[in-house]
Amino acid sequence: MRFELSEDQALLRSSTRDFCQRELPIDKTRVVMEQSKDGYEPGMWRSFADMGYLGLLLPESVGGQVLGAIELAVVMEEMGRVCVPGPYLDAVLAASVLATAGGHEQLLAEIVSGRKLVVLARDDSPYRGNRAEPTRFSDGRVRGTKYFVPFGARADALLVVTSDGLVLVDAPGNMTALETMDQGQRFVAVALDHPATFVGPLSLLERIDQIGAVGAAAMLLGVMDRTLEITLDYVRTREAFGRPIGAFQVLQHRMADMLLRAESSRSAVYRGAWCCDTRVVETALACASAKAYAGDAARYVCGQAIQLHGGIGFTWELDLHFFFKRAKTLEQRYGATEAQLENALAAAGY
Amino acid sequence: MRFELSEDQALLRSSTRDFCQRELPIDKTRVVMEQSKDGYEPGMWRSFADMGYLGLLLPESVGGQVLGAIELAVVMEEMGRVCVPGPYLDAVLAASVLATAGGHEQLLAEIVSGRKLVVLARDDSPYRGNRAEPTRFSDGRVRGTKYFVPFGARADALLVVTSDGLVLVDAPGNMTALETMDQGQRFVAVALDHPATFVGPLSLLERIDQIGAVGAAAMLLGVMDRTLEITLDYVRTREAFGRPIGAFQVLQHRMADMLLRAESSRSAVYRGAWCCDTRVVETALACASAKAYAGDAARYVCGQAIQLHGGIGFTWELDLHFFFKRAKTLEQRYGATEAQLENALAAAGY
Amino acid sequence: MDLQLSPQHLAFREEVRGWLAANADRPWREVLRGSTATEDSLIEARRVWQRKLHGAGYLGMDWPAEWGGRGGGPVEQAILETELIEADAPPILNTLGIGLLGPALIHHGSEEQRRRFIPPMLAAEEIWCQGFSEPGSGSDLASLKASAVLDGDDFILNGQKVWTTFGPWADWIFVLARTDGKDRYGGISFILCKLDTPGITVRPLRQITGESEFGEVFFEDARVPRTNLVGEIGEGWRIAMTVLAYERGAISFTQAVQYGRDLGRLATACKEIGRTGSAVREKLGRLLVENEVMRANGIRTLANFADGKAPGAESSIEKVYWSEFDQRFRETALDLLGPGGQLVRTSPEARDDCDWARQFLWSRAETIFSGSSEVQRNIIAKRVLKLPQDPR
Amino acid sequence: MDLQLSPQHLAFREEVRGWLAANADRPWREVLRGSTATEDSLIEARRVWQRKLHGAGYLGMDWPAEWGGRGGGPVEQAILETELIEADAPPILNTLGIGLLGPALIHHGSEEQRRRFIPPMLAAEEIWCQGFSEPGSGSDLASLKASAVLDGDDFILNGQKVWTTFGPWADWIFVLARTDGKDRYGGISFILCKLDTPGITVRPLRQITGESEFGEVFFEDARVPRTNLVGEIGEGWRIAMTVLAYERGAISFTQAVQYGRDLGRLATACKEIGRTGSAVREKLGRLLVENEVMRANGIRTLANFADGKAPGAESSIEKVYWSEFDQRFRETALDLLGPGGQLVRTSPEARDDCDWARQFLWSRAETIFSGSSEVQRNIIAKRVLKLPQDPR
Repeated sequence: MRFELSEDQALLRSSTRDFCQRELPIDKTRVVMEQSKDGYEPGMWRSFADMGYLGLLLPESVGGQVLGAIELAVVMEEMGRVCVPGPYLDAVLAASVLATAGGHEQLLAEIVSGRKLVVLARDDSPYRGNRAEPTRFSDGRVRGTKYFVPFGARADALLVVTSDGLVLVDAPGNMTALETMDQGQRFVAVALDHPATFVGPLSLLERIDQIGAVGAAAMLLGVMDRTLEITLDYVRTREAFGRPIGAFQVLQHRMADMLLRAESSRSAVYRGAWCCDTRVVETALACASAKAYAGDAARYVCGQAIQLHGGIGFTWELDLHFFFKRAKTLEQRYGATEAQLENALAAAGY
Repeated sequence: MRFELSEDQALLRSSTRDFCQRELPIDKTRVVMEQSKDGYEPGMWRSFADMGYLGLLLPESVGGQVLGAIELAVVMEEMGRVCVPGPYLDAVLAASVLATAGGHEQLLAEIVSGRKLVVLARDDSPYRGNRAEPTRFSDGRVRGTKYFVPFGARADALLVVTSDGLVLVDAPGNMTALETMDQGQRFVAVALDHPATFVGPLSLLERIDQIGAVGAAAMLLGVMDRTLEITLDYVRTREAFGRPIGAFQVLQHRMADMLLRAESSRSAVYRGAWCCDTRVVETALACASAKAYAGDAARYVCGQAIQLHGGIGFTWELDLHFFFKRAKTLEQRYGATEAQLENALAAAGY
Repeated sequence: MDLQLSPQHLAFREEVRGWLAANADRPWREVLRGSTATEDSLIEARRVWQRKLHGAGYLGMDWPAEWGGRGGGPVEQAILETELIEADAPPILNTLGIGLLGPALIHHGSEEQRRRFIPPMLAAEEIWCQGFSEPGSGSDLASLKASAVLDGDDFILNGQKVWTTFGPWADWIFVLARTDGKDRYGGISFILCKLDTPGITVRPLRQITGESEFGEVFFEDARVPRTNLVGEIGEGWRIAMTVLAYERGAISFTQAVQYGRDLGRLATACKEIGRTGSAVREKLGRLLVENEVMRANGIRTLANFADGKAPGAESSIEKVYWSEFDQRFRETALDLLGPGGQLVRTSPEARDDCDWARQFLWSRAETIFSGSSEVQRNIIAKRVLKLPQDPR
Repeated sequence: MDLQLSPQHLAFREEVRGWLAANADRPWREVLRGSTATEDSLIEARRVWQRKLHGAGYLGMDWPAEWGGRGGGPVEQAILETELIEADAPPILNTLGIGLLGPALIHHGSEEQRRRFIPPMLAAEEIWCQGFSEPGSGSDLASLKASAVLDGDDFILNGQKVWTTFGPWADWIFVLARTDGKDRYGGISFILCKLDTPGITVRPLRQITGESEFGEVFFEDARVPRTNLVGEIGEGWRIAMTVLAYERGAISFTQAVQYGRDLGRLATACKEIGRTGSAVREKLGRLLVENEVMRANGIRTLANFADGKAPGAESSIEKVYWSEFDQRFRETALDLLGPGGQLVRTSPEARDDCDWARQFLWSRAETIFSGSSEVQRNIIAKRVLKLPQDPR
C-alpha cells in the first residue's frame, strides 16, 4: 500500500504547478474574470491543449494521454490553487462521454487540440427541485430548455441530456447569459428545438458523474489549500494587540479546523480517484463522499479565511473572494451536496 | 414595556430559590435518583404542595394559586437549577387539563394537596415515528399500550390520550419500568384494557402543549444557567500550563457561546410565557421556538460544561452528568425539537 | 413583565403605517432590479427618500425636538424601523451621520456644532462617513495611528482611514485621530473634516459584492479648524464608544423583522419550486426558530430600554447572534434554491423577491464589521463573564 | 498510489476470517445485554477471549516473534482489528498492557523486563493499568507531581493517579513519576508497580455511564524495586510520548469500520420504525459521508505506515476527527430514535442492535481522554501549522 503519488504523477503535479504559476496567476486570470465578455481566453485554452490537459482521459487514437482520475485530480487540484476560470472539467467530462460512446474520433481530436469546445447541458431548471418540462429527443430533434450550460456561449456543440438519452447538437445562437456571482464561471440558458444526433443512453453518465465528482472535489481541495496558505501567511505577519494575530488561540484552533478539513478532503479525493481508476465496488460511495465532504469543507475554509483577514478579506482587490465564490459554485455543481448524500446512501444500501 | 419580573413574581423566584437550596440540593436528591426504586420522594412532594407549586395554575376553588405561565416558568427554572427529580411538570399539565375540562374538583383538590398524582400517558411507541396501534376508547374502556408514562409506577390515575379523546383511568398494577439514562426521570410502559371515564376532546391538549413547552424550556434554562455557573467557578480556579484555564481564549469564547445560548433561551422562555398568559396570536410560534431553541442550547451548554471540566466532568461524583442527562430527556419530551420545528412552521404558515 | 406596546405606541404605529401607505415609494427591491439602476441613481433615490422622511418628522426619533428630533424613545424608533422594513422602503442616505454623529454631537458637541451640522445632516445636504478603522487597526481599534497635530487654530491631519462607509459619496468625515502618541486611549480625539479639504483624498474600495459602498480616505497635511474638535482633546475614544453603543441599539428587534420578511419569501420560494420535503422544512424551521429567539432578545432589550436600563456589554451577545444567524440564513437560502440562487439580481432568471446572491456575499461582512465576532466574544468573556485575563 | 491490500494481506484476512468463523463467541452486544452479565463476569469473558486470541497467535501482531508477537506490520494489525469488529468479538482485557506497555518494553525495556512481563501480559495473567494523569494534571500532563525518590535499591512513591483504566481489576500499573522536581520534562521517569504493594490503594471511579472502568490509585510511601524502572531515570516523558503515538496508530481506519457497522444498524432501525423522510436521510447521509472520509484518512495513514512513514503530529487531526464525529453520530442516533434511544441496555424495550444510550454518554469522554480536542488543536497549530506561539 502506498498513498504517495507515483513518479509520473508527481511529475505531472510539479509541471502543472509550474504551468499554473507561470501562465495562470490570478493577476492574469483576473483580467479574464473581470473584463472578458465570456470569461474565456482562447490563448489559455490553447496552452491547455499544449500541456495535454484536454485529452487527459482520452485514448491515444485521438491524441489523448490515456491517464486516469488520479491524474485528473492532480491537475484539478493545481487549477484550484490558482482558481482558473473556464470550462476545463466540463470539457473533459463531455469528451469522456463521447469517447465511451464511440464514433466521434474527428470531434474528439478537435477537442483535444483545443479547436473545439463541447460541454454538457443538463439542468432543466435554474432552481433546485423545480419540476420543469423534461428535454426530449425525437424525430432527430432535441426540444426543451437547458439552464446553467457552462460557457455555452463559447461552445461549438452541446452534449444534451434528455429523457431519451444523450444527444449532440451544434451550439445554437440564441443563448441567454445567466450571470452568477462567480466571475470565473459563466453560464447560459438555451432554448432548444434543433436537429441533433443520438450519442448514447443515460447510463453513460454514471461513470463521468463519479469522475466529475472527484474532479470537482479535487479543485475544491486546491481552493482550500491555497486559501489556507494565504491565510497562514497573513496571520503570521498581521499584528493586533501587540502580537501576530496567528498567536491567538481562537484563531489557531480555527486554522487547525481548516487544516483538518483540507487534509481530510485530500484523503477522500485521492482515495476516490484511486477507486475510479481501479473500479472497485466502493467507487460510488467514495466519490460521492469526497464531493459532499469537500463541498462543505471548502465553504468553511473559504468563509473562515475571509473572517481571519477581517475587512481586507472582503475586498475585491484581495484574491480571496474568487476562491470563496468558486467554492460555492463547485459545491452546487457536479452533484450538489444534497444529491451526493443521496448517492452515498444508495451506494451503501441504506 | 418591561421585561423584569413583577414584584410578586420576583418574590416567587426568591422564595423558590431558597426552598430549592434548602430542601432540594443535589446532595439530597442524589439519594433519590441513585437509590430510590421509583425516583420519587413523598416528603418532597408534600413540600411542593405546601409551597403551593402543585396548584400553581389552578383555580382557588380547588386550592390553587391562579397564577400563570410566567410563574410556572420561574418555578421550573429554579427547579432546573437543582435538577429536581420527579414528575412536577407532568402533574401540573395533567391537572390543568382536568381543570379546563371541568368537573374534577375532588380529584384536583387531592392533586393540589399532594395526596394524589395524575400524569399524562401519551406515547404509542417507545421509538419516534413508529407506526403503532393507536390507543382507543370505546364502551367505557381504554385499550392500547402507552410508553414513557412519567412516574407511572407512583401515579394514582393516568390521563390517557386516545384517538377518541382524553380519558381518565385508575393506575393499573401491571406496569413495566422503562429505565433510561436519566436517573431523575422514571418511566413505565402500561398495557391498558381497563374501564375509564371520558375527560374531553384532544383539543384540550393544545394549550397545555404550549405551557408544557414553555415549562420544559424554563427548566432547560435553569439547567443551563447552573451548569454555566459551575463551569465558570471551575475554570477560574483550575490551572493548567501555569494559569487558570479560564484565561485561555478558546475556553473563553466557548463560555461566551454558552452564555449566548442561555441568555437567548431566557429571552425566548419568558417571552413565550408572557404570550401564553396574554394569549396573543404569536403564542404558538413563541412557545415552539422557546422549546426548540432551549433544547439545542442545553445540549450544547451541558456538553461543553463536561468538556471544559475534562475527565472530572465525566465522573458520577460531580453533579454535571445529572444536568447533562436531564437536558437530553427534556429535549426529547414536551414536544421534541423535531415536533416543535413543525409547530413553528405551522404557526408561521410556512 | 409586560411586553405589550402601550396605547400611545400603538397609536404611533398606526400613524406611521398611514403615512407610509400614502407616501412609500415602490419597493426598494424593485428599484434595485430596475434596468436603469446605477450606484449613483440609487444614492439619489436614498437622498430623496431621506428628505421625505425628514419632512414627515421621522428622522432622529429619539433626539430632542430642539435638534430636529421628535423627542421619542427607543420604542418609537423600533416601531418606525419595523414599519419601514415591512414597507420595503429605501434605506436613508445619511445612516452614519444620523446613527452615530448626531448622537455624538447631541451628547458631546458644542451648541455651535449642533447648530452648524445637525440640520444639513437631517436634510441629506451633507452626507457623513466614519473614519475610525485604519489598514493596520481593525479589531484593535485603539492602536490607530492617524495623527492630528495642533498648529495654531488648526489641526494638521496625516494618515489613512479605511472602511469609511459611503466614503465615495460623502461630503464630510468624522475621524478618530491620535493627538498623543503615548496615551493609548486618552490620546485619541474626535474631529470633523470636510472631504474637499486640500490634502484629503478619497478612493472607493470595491467589495466582494462588486459594489463600492466603502472607501479609503488619505490625509496628507490636511488642515482642519480646531473648532471641528468634538468634546475635549483626548476624549475621542470615550465619545466613540458611547456612540457605537447607540449603533447597536435594539438591533435584534428590527433585524428579526427583516429576516422574518426574507424568510417568508424563502419559504414561499421553496413551495413554488416544489421543495416541500422534511429536509427542507427542517432547515426552514430552524431558521424560523432562531429568528424568533432573536426577536425575543430584541423585545427584551427594547423593554429594558423602555424601562430605563441602558444596554451593557450584553449587546455583544446580540451582535454575535444576529451576524452569525445572517450567515447561516443566507447560506441555507442558496443551498435550498440551488444554482439559481447564485444569479446576480439583474440576471434574467433571478428571483425578484430578494437578491439572494448579494445577501449571501454580504453576510460574510456582518461578522467582521462593527466589532468582529472574535472581538465581541472577548468582550463577553471579559466584561460579562469576568473571566481571568491573559496576564499579558 | 496503490490502496489495494497485497495478496499476502488478503490471504491473512482470509485466515483471520476462517479462524473467527470457527472460534468467535456469541456477539459481544448480546453478552452485554445478557440478564446475568455483571461487571465482573464481563471482565472474565474478556480475559477468556484474550487467551483464545493469544493462543491463536493474534496478539502483538507487530511485535517480534521472540516476544510472542507475529512480526507482522500495521496493515496486519488493522486487518485483524477490522475482522474482530465485524465479528462483534469481545474486546481483549489487557488493552493498555498490550497497546502501550508492550511496545514500551520492546523499545525501551531491558531484556530481563521483557522476559518477566510480556508473557503474563499476553496471557492475561497480569492485567495492566496506566498511571499517567493526576487530579491536577490532565491536559497539562507534564505538570504531574507524583514522586519517586530513590532509597537504596528501591523507589519510594508518593502521590495520586487518576483515570487509570481498569484500575479496579488490574494487577500492575505503569506510572509516570517525578524523579526531579526542577526539570519539567527530563524529571519524569517510567516505573512499573504491583498494585498489591503496601502503600498503594485503588479506588474505583464511577462514570457518567454508571460503569467503573476507571479508578484512582493512591501512593503512600510505596516501595518499588529500582529494577522496575523502564529506560533510564528521566527518560519517562520520552518513552510515554513514543508509546502514546502507538496508541493512535491507524485508528481512523478501524474506527470507520466500527462506526460503519453501527451506522448500518441505525439505518436499519430507522427503516424499521418508519423513519424514511428526507430529513432523516440527510442526517444519515451526512454521517455516512463523514465516516467514509474518516475511512479515507485511515487508509492514507495505513498506507503511509506500510510505506515506512511514521505518523507525526498529523495524528492529532485524526483524533479530533473521530472523537468529534463520535459525538455527532451518537447524538444524532438518539435524535432519530427518540426517547427509546435513551433506554439502558437491560430495559425491556431497548433495541438489541447497539447500546445507543451508553454510547451517547460515552461519546463525551472521547474528546477528553488521550489528549483533549483543545490540546490536539494546540498541537496542530504549533507543530503542523507552525503558528507563532504566545510569548508566555
